Amino acid sequence: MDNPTFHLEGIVKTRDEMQDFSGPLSLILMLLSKNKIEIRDLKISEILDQYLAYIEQMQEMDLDVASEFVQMASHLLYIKTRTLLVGDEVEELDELMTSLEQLKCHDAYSSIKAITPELLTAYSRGSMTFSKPPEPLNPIIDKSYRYSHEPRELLLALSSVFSRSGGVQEPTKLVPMPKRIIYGVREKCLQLVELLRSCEGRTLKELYLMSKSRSEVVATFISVLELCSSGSIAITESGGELSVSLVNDGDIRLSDMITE
Amino acid sequence: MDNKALESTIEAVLFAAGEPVPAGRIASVAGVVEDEVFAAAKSLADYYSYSQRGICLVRTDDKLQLCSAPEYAGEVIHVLEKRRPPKLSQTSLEVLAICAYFQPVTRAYVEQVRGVDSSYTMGVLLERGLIESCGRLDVPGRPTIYKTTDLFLRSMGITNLSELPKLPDMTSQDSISKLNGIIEAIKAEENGQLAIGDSED
Amino acid sequence: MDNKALESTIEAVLFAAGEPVPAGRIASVAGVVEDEVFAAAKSLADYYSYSQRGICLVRTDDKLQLCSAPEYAGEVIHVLEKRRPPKLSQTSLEVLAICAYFQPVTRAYVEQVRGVDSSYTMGVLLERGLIESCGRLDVPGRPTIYKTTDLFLRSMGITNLSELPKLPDMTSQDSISKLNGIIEAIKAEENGQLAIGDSED
Repeated sequence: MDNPTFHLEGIVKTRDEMQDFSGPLSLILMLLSKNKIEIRDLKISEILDQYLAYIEQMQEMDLDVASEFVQMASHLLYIKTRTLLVGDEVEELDELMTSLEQLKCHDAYSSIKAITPELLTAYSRGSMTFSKPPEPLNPIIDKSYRYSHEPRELLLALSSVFSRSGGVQEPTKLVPMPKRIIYGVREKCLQLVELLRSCEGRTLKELYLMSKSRSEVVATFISVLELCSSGSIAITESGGELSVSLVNDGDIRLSDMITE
Repeated sequence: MDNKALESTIEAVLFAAGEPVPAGRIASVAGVVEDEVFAAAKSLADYYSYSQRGICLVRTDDKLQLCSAPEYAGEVIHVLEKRRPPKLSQTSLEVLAICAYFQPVTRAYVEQVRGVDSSYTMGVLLERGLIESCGRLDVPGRPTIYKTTDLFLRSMGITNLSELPKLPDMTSQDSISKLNGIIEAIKAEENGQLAIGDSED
Repeated sequence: MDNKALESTIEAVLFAAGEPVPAGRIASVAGVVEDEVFAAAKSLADYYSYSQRGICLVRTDDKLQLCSAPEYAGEVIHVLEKRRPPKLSQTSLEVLAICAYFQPVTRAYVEQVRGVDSSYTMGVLLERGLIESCGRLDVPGRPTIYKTTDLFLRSMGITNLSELPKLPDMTSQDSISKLNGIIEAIKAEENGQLAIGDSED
């Protein structure tokens, strides 16, 4: 009899369901499984002795078991006794069960009634707190990224890009790739305005000569064009030289509008 | 984030939320552990109460909430023309207590304990947000089961259910002795039956 | 009612209201003149601001209102925001990886590598602060060029770009298998399973 079978139809359907029980019923099952017999063959006095020992142990551990005890015992008696009794005796048993249940409810109700004044005192203070409606959330939501990643994920992403394109072509052949960060026109514009503000009357040639690289010359050239078209600077010719000067003391509001 | 900043952050978040906010959510945004949030909330709550401020900080389970202080309830009710929170009748208190101490409970269980129909009172408590349904019992009829809410904890001035006053043990000596009598009777009967059965074999 | 009690009353009432309350209403309930309410409200507002509390008191005309302090708006939104912003999609990760490894890049370059239009995804990454524009390329059309941001470094848990795993020469024939080899090696290293035999390969 290694695998006990439980004849507890209506109470336990499957073994899985047993996992959900805690308290009296699970205790019955535990005790049943310890005995490793069918409930029909169960010797109830043994079970009761075991159960009483368990209760004693619980009481030693100072656990509140009194009401559980009543419930548990009535279940045990019910299950066992129904298998032994017939006819009127079953009815008697049901009456007994009902009376035990009623006793248990009566006890619970007495406890509840005893505690209500204390609850009323707590409630009369606690209920006088008011919550408030939620504030509308500021609609300007900061969308900056707030998750963290492993650098490896970038390589994985690249790998999937390159596998999809069926190999790697030299991309620079089709689209020129910048070798380094070059001068932004906007920055250059601001730089030129700053320069002209500190020292009026530069020549265009001087501005180009100040550039350290070809790309900076290009940036200066485009910036001068931008600033001219926005009316922030004026170019005048005198003695074969082109001089650059600020208009409106370098009102750079217009050049501020030069964005990407 | 230092303690002062954490307290102010908690204050701002709870104020804006109005409703209970899980401390964990604040912790993850503030970049601290949950316990630090609870500690800061405790210090803030103590400050409110010590300085007799108009607001108070309530903790229910792992959630935090700001509320107006009960001391100023009268003025709040007058100025805002709020309805005074209704007093709980003895009936409501009993039903609420049964729900609180034996939760989760079915309506049938409450009625069984009280011995009278309690559906109206259950409805009142549901409407006031002191109890809420929390699923159905897996037995025929699948009755709804109920538990108490965060508002219940706040209304009782407690943080969690374990802080409820201890329920007195009113298990009557009567039922114990009655039960013991039955056990003895069964034992005797069982032995008797076994004896008869044995003899028949 | 002394000043302290008046302040706390104002605090409690404004808290529970959650919206602007006419000072006159508070004054009549507290049994003081309106100016006393304004004076107490001013003192309360100064205290909130001086102590850098999470709430602030705002007066508009003859009304008073409590609000969460704007200093903590970021934290408030992060905690209370129901919908969390989405994590990067595979597409976004791909675009980000190209930007990270080949920066500075133009949109056209990203599209050439991926073979599909990527302007929407570039916009998403810009909005989320992971890439930023850093000038224009000096070629016809002057396209904007992009680089990764400090936020990108933080999201990847690195302090500078040189800490990114090295990319093999992607122009050679077996570049993809080399790349996959590197990914496997990193994975193994993370798992602490790098066998001695592997290093001889």
